[in-house]
Amino acid sequence: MSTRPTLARRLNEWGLLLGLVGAVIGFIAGYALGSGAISNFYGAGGEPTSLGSDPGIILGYAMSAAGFLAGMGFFNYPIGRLFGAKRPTEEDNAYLHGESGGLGRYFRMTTDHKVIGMQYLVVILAFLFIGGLGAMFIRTELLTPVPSIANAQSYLSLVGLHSTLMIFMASTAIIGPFGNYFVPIMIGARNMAFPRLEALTFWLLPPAGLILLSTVFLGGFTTGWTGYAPLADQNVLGMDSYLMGFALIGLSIALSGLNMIATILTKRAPEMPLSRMPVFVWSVLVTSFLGALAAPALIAAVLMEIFSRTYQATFFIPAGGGSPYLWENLFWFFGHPEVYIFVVPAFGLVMEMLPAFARKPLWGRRVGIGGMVGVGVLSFLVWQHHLFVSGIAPSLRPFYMFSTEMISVPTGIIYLVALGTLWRARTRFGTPMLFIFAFFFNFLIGGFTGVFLSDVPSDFSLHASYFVQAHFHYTIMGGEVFALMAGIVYYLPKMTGRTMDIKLLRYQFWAVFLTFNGTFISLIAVGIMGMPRRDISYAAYLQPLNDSASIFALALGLSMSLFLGILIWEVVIKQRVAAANPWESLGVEWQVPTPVPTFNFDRMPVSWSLPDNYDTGQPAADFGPAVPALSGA
Amino acid sequence: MRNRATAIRVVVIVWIVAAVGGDVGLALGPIPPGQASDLASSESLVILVLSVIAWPVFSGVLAALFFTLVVNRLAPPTAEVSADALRGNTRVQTTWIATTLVIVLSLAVYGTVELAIDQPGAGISTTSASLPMPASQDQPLEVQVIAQQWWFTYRYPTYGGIETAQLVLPVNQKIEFHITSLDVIHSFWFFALGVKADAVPLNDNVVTAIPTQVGTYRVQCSELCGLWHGNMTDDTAMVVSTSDFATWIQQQTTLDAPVMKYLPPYSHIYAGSNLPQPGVYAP
Amino acid sequence: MSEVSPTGLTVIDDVKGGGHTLIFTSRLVIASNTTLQLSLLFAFLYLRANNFGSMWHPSGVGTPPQVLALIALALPIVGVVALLAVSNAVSSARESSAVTGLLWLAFLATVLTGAVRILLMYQFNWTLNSAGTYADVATLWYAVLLAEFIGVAAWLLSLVMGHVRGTDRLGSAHARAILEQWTYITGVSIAVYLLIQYAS
Amino acid sequence: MRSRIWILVAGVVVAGVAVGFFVTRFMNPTPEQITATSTSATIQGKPVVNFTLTTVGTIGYGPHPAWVSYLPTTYLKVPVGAVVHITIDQQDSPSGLRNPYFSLVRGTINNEMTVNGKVVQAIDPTTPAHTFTVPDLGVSVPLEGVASDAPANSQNVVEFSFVVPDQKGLFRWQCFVPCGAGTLYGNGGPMQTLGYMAGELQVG
Repeated sequence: MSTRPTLARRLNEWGLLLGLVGAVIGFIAGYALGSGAISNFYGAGGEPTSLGSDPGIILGYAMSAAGFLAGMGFFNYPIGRLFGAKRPTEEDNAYLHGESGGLGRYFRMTTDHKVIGMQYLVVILAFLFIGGLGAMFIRTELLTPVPSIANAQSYLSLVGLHSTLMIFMASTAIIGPFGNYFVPIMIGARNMAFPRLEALTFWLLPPAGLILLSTVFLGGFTTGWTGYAPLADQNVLGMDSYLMGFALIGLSIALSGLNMIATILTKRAPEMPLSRMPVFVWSVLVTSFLGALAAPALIAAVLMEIFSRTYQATFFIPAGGGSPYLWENLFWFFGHPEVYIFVVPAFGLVMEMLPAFARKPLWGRRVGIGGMVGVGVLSFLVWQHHLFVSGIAPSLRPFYMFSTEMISVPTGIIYLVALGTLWRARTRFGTPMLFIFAFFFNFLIGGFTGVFLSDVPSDFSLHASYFVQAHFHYTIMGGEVFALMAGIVYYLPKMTGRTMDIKLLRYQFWAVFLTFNGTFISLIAVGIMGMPRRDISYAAYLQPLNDSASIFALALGLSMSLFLGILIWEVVIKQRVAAANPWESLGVEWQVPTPVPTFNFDRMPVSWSLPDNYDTGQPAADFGPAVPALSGA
Repeated sequence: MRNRATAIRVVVIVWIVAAVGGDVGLALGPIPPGQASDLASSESLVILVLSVIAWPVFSGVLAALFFTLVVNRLAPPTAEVSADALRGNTRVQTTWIATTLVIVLSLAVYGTVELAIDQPGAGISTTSASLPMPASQDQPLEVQVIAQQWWFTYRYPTYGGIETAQLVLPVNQKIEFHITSLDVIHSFWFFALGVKADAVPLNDNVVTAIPTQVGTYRVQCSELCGLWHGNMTDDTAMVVSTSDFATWIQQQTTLDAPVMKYLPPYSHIYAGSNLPQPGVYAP
Repeated sequence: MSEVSPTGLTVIDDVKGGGHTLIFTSRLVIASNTTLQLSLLFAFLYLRANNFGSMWHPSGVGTPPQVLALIALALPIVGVVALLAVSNAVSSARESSAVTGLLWLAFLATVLTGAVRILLMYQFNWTLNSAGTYADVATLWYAVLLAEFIGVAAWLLSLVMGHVRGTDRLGSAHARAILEQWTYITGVSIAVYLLIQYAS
Repeated sequence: MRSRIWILVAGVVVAGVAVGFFVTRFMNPTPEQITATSTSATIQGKPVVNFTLTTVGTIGYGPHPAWVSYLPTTYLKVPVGAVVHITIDQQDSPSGLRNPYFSLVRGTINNEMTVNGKVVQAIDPTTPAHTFTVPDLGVSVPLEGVASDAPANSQNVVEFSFVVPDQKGLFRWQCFVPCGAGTLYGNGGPMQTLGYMAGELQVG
């Protein structure tokens, strides 16, 4: 019980190991329970035993996730509270917070938002590169119009794995590392509102990713990341990994959303009104609302699908009274806000970094924030533009076409802000600036291809073709991932005190930028010429374009792994020391020392101003005259 | 500073050239899906119009980005802060928002009008009542597309409800596709005709199109439907002259003769014979 | 500073700002939960309105037993009243013996609610694979509500124990937050009951 | 030091290739392929090659012995331009067709098959246990199931021939009877797993 610090600590030190043990035990117990007693509940037995038991797999995954968290020590506190145990002492809290320092705290449950940010960064990069592998194999397979290295089954497994894993990780690719690390610092808080919850949202991520990857041992799933029923009801056990993974991710998105909103709106330094909040924090706030309000729809849909696969409920089966449209509606009601969960933090991050390189205040800050809020609000009104050809509600198409095209107004504002900021600026072309420029370039293409998809008649020709695929890769990879790379280069000196080889990175940037555009411009052409997504075989006349896309894609993979190589070599192995404030930024995150004190501030700032006063050169936080440090910090 | 003025001129001229040239190129070049049917032509027209509107804006934003990034920046030595360091400019902002709003609204209105003119995928009717078959050729020719894992088959109610595995259509005849599925969601994509509509079980998704060019085309499934989704294609779909169509129908009728007595009566929702009822999992 | 605890880990009411955070977040949870309930409501209405394959509510599939369902509604209302009294007592800082009794009463109500609801779900006279989508939605919705009742019961138990063992005195913010949660879930369960019983 | 980076990159790439190869090859293995036995006979000057397949109900092979499957495999190889003469010992019980159209024999020579010696062009859509269908060649043959009242170990011997193209090609073939018992619409499980009710016909 958490009230006995010594025991709790000794266990906590081995959190990760105990977690894995707990996961294994949980899976075995869950599978036994699920395939035994529960599977005959309501008299329905799942699929024949030759396929294994769906209830068993589902319950096994659920209990293994629970066991993992239990081993990590997440339940000590709540269970202790159930029995009215004393609250942890400040000493316990400080320990749990990782005050002792050391590398160990990165491998156990810690409540320090900075540690959690680093954990997010590492885990997300790892999974993103695993997902990228899937893309490499898909493109290699598509070098030829007929199956070559993979058969139809393996190809669909790869497509499902790549897409779903990427969606999982992209959901928190920027909020996770940079949101968790910098939001509390930027708002002058010592910690998140609910630090244990924050740790939970992170530690839900590895189980989700591993559960999804484990699908290869269960035969994979053939539905891609959209998991359309009734095909999902028909799939082998691999589908259950998709469902449980998405359930955990949905939970993680919702919880981190709640936590972020609470932190930003109730834990801000009293001297910081919303009007002076950094723009990145604004983007996190908008995103968190999207996550907290949209993810439950996904959870509802996943619950229905789990009921369908275990107890053979007929939510999505017309002959049984259900409808495939039900899944499509619920899924996309989550799915469309989800894509802005990817992109809005990228907007914020880019607008946060831009002034440091333009050496100018952010131009049109208010409209920029308004743009992000507008995107957030509109994103709840557009989901049926994914269903223009599905035959659902034709009379509503004009509305969804209108609302979808409206989104280009708030996104256009972001470009206005960027132009205004760079206008007659003393721009410095630091390496992050290159990635920022690429972000705007790629996202511009992504936005303009979106116009063709939002317009119903043209969508009838382009829907579900490679045009769509190229479109969302331009927004998610070209937008979010490029912003992520910019953020890594920009913030690593603060997060790790180390830096990368900026010169080498410039070559790496041009390699990534050119190969990325080469790949997806080819795929735009392929799509316009009528190649459907997710096909292993395609018409022979499309081979040249597909080959160019594949070759560019393989080069892209190489240049991405170059990024990883530089990162590992310079930061982990060579440990090149970084300047204290290499970009001469005025943000408060650069005013606190590196490494950041355990509770962020040895002294609390007495007054705050905007973090981009590059005209006056006044930094964001004014720590006032020297005062004695706060106790406990 | 005159060199800045000239730079502005250069960029603007380059942009105008690129925009006009690009639009002209778009207008000249063939725009998929082409002109093989009225529906396809309208879709290529919409794509053309959108591109012609989008390209100048796109290149304009790029030009502005390039201009502000590369040309229109102050040399680092300039210590003093220029007047442009203001935090905003209401007039510019309103102009920008108004412009994008106008463009977007015009696009939306245009799309809606196009949608109203030719109702692509006029939507679904879940009625299971089988309609009387069209009597004469001047009515639209009804063709039912039956998607099943993993092949499309077609029924021609006008011709005794024969079922075929190959899609053959008469040219210059209004075709009314009734797309349905026997199992999971498929999507019937006749690229050249600009026809794409999901096939949903117990649903009737209707698309009308008038093929205008004789030829052999490809139809394929464009919604992931399981193992053989990538192979659920057919390169032998044909649009033929009316006389050839009549002969083809004759051949198919004789070919289908042995099976006709087994085919169910024509219905807009082709549930299939042993579609599992309540206990849907066990056939 | 928004909270006194330097580690920020003791986010507790009675701490300036902490109570605010608690109430605020509890209301956020309600908002988030509402999306979940609305999704289920959408499923219910959509499937009911379309009645695909006339398998929405085939004959022979009944509705949940009336009596148990009503009991499952009455108990949470008792809990609401008790928690209301608790909240008032705490905010007016009255002596805590009454509070303790009321807390136990509320907790008893939650436990009984959970038990009755489990019993209720055993009484469903259908098997999901052939009873149409009415049965599916009803089962899923009752399962979700059961889970939420259990969650709130756990929270309530931690408050009761903390209060009884004196390890943690119940603050006004906590009392108000759990009252709101409890009232919300009770309200939802009443709405669900009406739908399931009378909009079948 | 640059070289070290490239070593790291190479390591990443190699590891990736290994993982992906594992996934593509071993998680969903491609079944063994059998080649048609050639004969001296010719039809219309085209060489005739023979296959003998068996369709079984619950004595399938591999990881799913309870699945219906074609034996010995579903990966067939024939020479270009040949007449493929296939004999199927049909030992499974009827499941019935979803789409009765597939009870028609089509794409074979004379659009007919012989069942236990007598020529048939179509059968009752409730009787097929499986079909042998190569969509891209237009070949589809329904395989009548063994009646429930038939004596034990009885089977229907179905024979048919069809012509394959004169150029190399890879043609998938499958069964159109929803025979994946226990899966939705009977189209899951064996119907979507290579080697059971799904296969490929390699020409040349």
